[in-house]
Amino acid sequence: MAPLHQYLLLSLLLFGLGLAGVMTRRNGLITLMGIELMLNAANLNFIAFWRHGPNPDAVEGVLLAMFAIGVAAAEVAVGLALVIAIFRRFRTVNLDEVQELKG
Amino acid sequence: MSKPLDFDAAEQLAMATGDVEPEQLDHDAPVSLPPPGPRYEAVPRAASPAIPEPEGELLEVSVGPHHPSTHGVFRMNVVLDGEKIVQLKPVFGYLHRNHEKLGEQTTYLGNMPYTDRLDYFCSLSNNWAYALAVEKLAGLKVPERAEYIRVITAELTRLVNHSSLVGFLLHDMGTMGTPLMYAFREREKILDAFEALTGARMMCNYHRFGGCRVDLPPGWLDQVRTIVDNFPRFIDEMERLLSENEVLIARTHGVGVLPPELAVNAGVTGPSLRASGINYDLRKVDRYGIYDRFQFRVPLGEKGDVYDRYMMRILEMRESVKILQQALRDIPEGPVIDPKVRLRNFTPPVGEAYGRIEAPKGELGFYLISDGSKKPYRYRIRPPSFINLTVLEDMCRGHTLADAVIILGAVDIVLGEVDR
Amino acid sequence: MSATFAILATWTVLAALGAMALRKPVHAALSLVGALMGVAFTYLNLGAEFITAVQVLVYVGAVAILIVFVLQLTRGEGVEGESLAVQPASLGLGIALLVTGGLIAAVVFLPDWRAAWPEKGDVALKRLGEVLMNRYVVALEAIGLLLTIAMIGAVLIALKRPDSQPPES
Amino acid sequence: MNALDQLFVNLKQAIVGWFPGEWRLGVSVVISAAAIVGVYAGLFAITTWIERKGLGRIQNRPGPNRVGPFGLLQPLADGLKALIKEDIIPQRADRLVHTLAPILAVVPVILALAVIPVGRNMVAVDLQAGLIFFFAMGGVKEIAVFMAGWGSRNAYSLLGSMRAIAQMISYEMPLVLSGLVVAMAVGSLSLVDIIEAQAGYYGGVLARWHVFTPWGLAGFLLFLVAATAEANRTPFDLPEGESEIIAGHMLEYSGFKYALFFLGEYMGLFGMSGLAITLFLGGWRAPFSFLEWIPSWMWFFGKLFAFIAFFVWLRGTLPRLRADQLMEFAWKFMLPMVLLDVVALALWQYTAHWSVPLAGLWRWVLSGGLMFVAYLGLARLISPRRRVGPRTYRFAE
Repeated sequence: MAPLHQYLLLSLLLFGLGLAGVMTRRNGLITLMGIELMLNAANLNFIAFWRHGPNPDAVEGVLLAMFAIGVAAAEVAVGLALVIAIFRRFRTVNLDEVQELKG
Repeated sequence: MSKPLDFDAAEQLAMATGDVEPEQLDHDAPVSLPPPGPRYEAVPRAASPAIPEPEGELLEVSVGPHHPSTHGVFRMNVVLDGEKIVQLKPVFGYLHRNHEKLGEQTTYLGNMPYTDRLDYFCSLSNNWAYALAVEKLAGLKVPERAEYIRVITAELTRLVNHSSLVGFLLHDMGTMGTPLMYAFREREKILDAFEALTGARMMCNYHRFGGCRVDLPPGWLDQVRTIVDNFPRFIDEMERLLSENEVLIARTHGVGVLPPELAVNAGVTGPSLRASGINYDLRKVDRYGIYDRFQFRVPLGEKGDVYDRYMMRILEMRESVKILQQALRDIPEGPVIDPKVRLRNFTPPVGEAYGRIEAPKGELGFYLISDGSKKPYRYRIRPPSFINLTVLEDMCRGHTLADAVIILGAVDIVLGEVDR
Repeated sequence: MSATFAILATWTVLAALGAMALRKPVHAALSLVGALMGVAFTYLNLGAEFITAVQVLVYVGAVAILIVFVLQLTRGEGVEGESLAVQPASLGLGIALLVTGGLIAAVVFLPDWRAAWPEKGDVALKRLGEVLMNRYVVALEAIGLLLTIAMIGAVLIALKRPDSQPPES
Repeated sequence: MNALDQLFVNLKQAIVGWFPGEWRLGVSVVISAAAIVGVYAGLFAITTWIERKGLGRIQNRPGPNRVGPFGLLQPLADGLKALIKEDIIPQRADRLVHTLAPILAVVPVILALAVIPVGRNMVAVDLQAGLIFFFAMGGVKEIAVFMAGWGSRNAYSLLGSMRAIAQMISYEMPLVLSGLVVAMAVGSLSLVDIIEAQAGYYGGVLARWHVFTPWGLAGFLLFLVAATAEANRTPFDLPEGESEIIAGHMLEYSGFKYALFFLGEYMGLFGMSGLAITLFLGGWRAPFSFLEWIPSWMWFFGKLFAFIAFFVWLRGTLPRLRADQLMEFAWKFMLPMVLLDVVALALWQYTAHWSVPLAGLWRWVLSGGLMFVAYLGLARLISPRRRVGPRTYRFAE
């Protein structure tokens, strides 16, 4: 097992990549995937801190990661449903082209 | 057109050669009418409905020509919305062999073996229909024993066809060929009998105008009797395995419904038509051959879906067994062919004739125009498979691709006959 | 740095890079699967096998599949053009770099992260279950409720309405 | 007897013992991995033979009988053919995705097989969360199916893979839930613990397998159906439904890649059967106390062969369902039944310490009755006969 800060650096790289994807890609699906990467980075932190934490009995890190995965699943379901709805309406999944706010 | 049609000259020629008497040109003889029933008015075929707004994009799939379940080289251009069929266009002709033109280039007798190759599952029925057309053309009489043999061979052919069809249909539903193998076991026995009788298992070439080619070999009737007596056991077995099967019911009920109006208007015949509830069986309507001597019933479906078409086959097999038992009991001794018929130099009088029989797949008709020469002037076939196939799109629309496969399977086509 | 971790980290970062940078959405999605698997094996490397299994089950088995399904449904195969969500592209990249750089600096320069805490054994699944069912039962139920609501909401959003017509343009 | 039972365990320990200390862990892992791959690949070869022979018997034909005695070398010939066949990649295919798919179809299945105990002390990896790990690896297979379908650039492949994925996702729910019922009863996700919990005998004779309890019987049947669907076997073999979409996602594959897909399929079948054995049929335990002298690994593989025979029988008998009927069955029948099975288990556990007369009988009536009534109700609900009713046929004279 590697030292804690290496896990944190890996998680940061993942977070940065996800953020860059969300910022620069215009495909709604890839944006969602970027968000997933960022959530994964956060989860990696939870687990790394849990593993390296001082309290040997604590399970909160694992629990938090589990809850985060659950929330992520819910978020993806809704997000993808939105993508489908947007595609139905505008025939595109490019976020740029979806600029109408009315109806 | 190779030469102009000159009826008078041809007729005179025929009369001069003394082959036939003029009164035997009975193409104007009244044909029996279909039985009374609801009158179906001809309605123009509905135009293909507009394709509704699809969920995603439409997917165009070419099913065939080497798809495992198109029963030969047949293609369906299917437009799918998800899994639903919105359009289906049958494409055929891959097996086109110029059959009708070939028939016009050979003698009447020389064409007989070609008819075997039409619907290669039912060569004996094809032979009979062709022989019937030529007999009508030349006004030949068939000896009693030959008529019985014809009925026996034709009904055996029906057993072969229907049992194999049930097997193929179930194979299309994905049974890994178990019912098919059971059906083929019975088919083998019947084909053995055909081989004993005609020397060939599938391309029998047995019927002749005015009778049959040779008399029955010794012991043949007993062989057939054994087959026929054991056949109901096979049907029972098949029904126990299939008719009550939950999956089969789920797959076939309400699938590919053919409304009776459409069936009549499209000229659908055979079990498919009767599955839609229309009482039309040429054996009862025309009473060709000696079918009026036998007691049998014509099963009729009520919904016209694939399950009804499947059940039609099963029930018709049971009726065929009844006919066979009666025919085997009553078959007389005597000649099997009219000795006056000169097969080699056969020259019918000028005229035209249409001979049709209830082939296992539907109405099989041969239309012949004679100009008095040794070759038919025009030779035309009404193939049941081909005409039954025309309603394929109407039956498939709105169903899934998996349903299209079994709907096609239940239509019962043989590509040799569709493409000719 | 152990060899296992080095391989895992390289793999994960490369796959994540692919997921964000590849032009074809399907390739990106498959690359995302690789990144998620990499994260899962990093969990295993950290000794959290239960979370590994859950990660694979939920992310690879469900989320990634859902994404490729939607990709197929929306035919998102087109190669992207120049237009970007944040204009210009360098601005978006800059923001991302700035945030990441700041966080990396925090990790590297704050010595606390490097403190050597004692090693410990794997968490007993039984204990996890007990905690989940006692102290965090409300949170668990909340997650369950959230998932249910999300599912119903997703179905309602994605449901095809007969009157939904594409706008005339 | 004990020596035979522990033959392979001792053998492995002896081999590991030859190596110096720091090597031992690695050697142990390599031996376990080699054993899993070798044994299950051999089983794959035997199974193809059994399947073809069995189908042959069902269909009144001899089956393979040319290569070797009784056609026993047929798998060898098949493998050789697959190896030397040309490997075709369609021109428009996505080469990388197309090539990776068959590999990804096999690897997770082998990983999943590693957690299944095949005998006393014979398990490659005893994970704490072995059950969840197994299901997780099943999820990875879906990605392989998608890659194969999408990477081939063929309408049939895409259609087939989408079908396959939809089916696998739908049946994963009842599969995982029926597995979790057992985990609930045992209180552990470790497969070794689950087998441990099925130790002992009713009345000193009949084993205390989970299948001999009402919730276990229901769970076993539900698991079996879901496993059939998950392993793409008849009547749920739509993903490769030969008569409809030809070979589905495997359509554009040839040669060894195609063989790899089949290896994956069959190993998946072994995995599912092995899990069913582990969860409900006592794993490597004997069914009766007087049969304990038979080595434990023989019991496991004996049960596995029984499952294979069962699947062959199904394949030779049943037609295939349609995609929408398959989904309907999963969501309207399997899922509620599995959820009710959790309730049945709760009833069973709750009444464990009852002190009324005939307590055992009452537990059965309560727990089993719930499942039976639910079955009757739901089966009526989805039965095709309810919708169509019996048919009568008219006859014209």
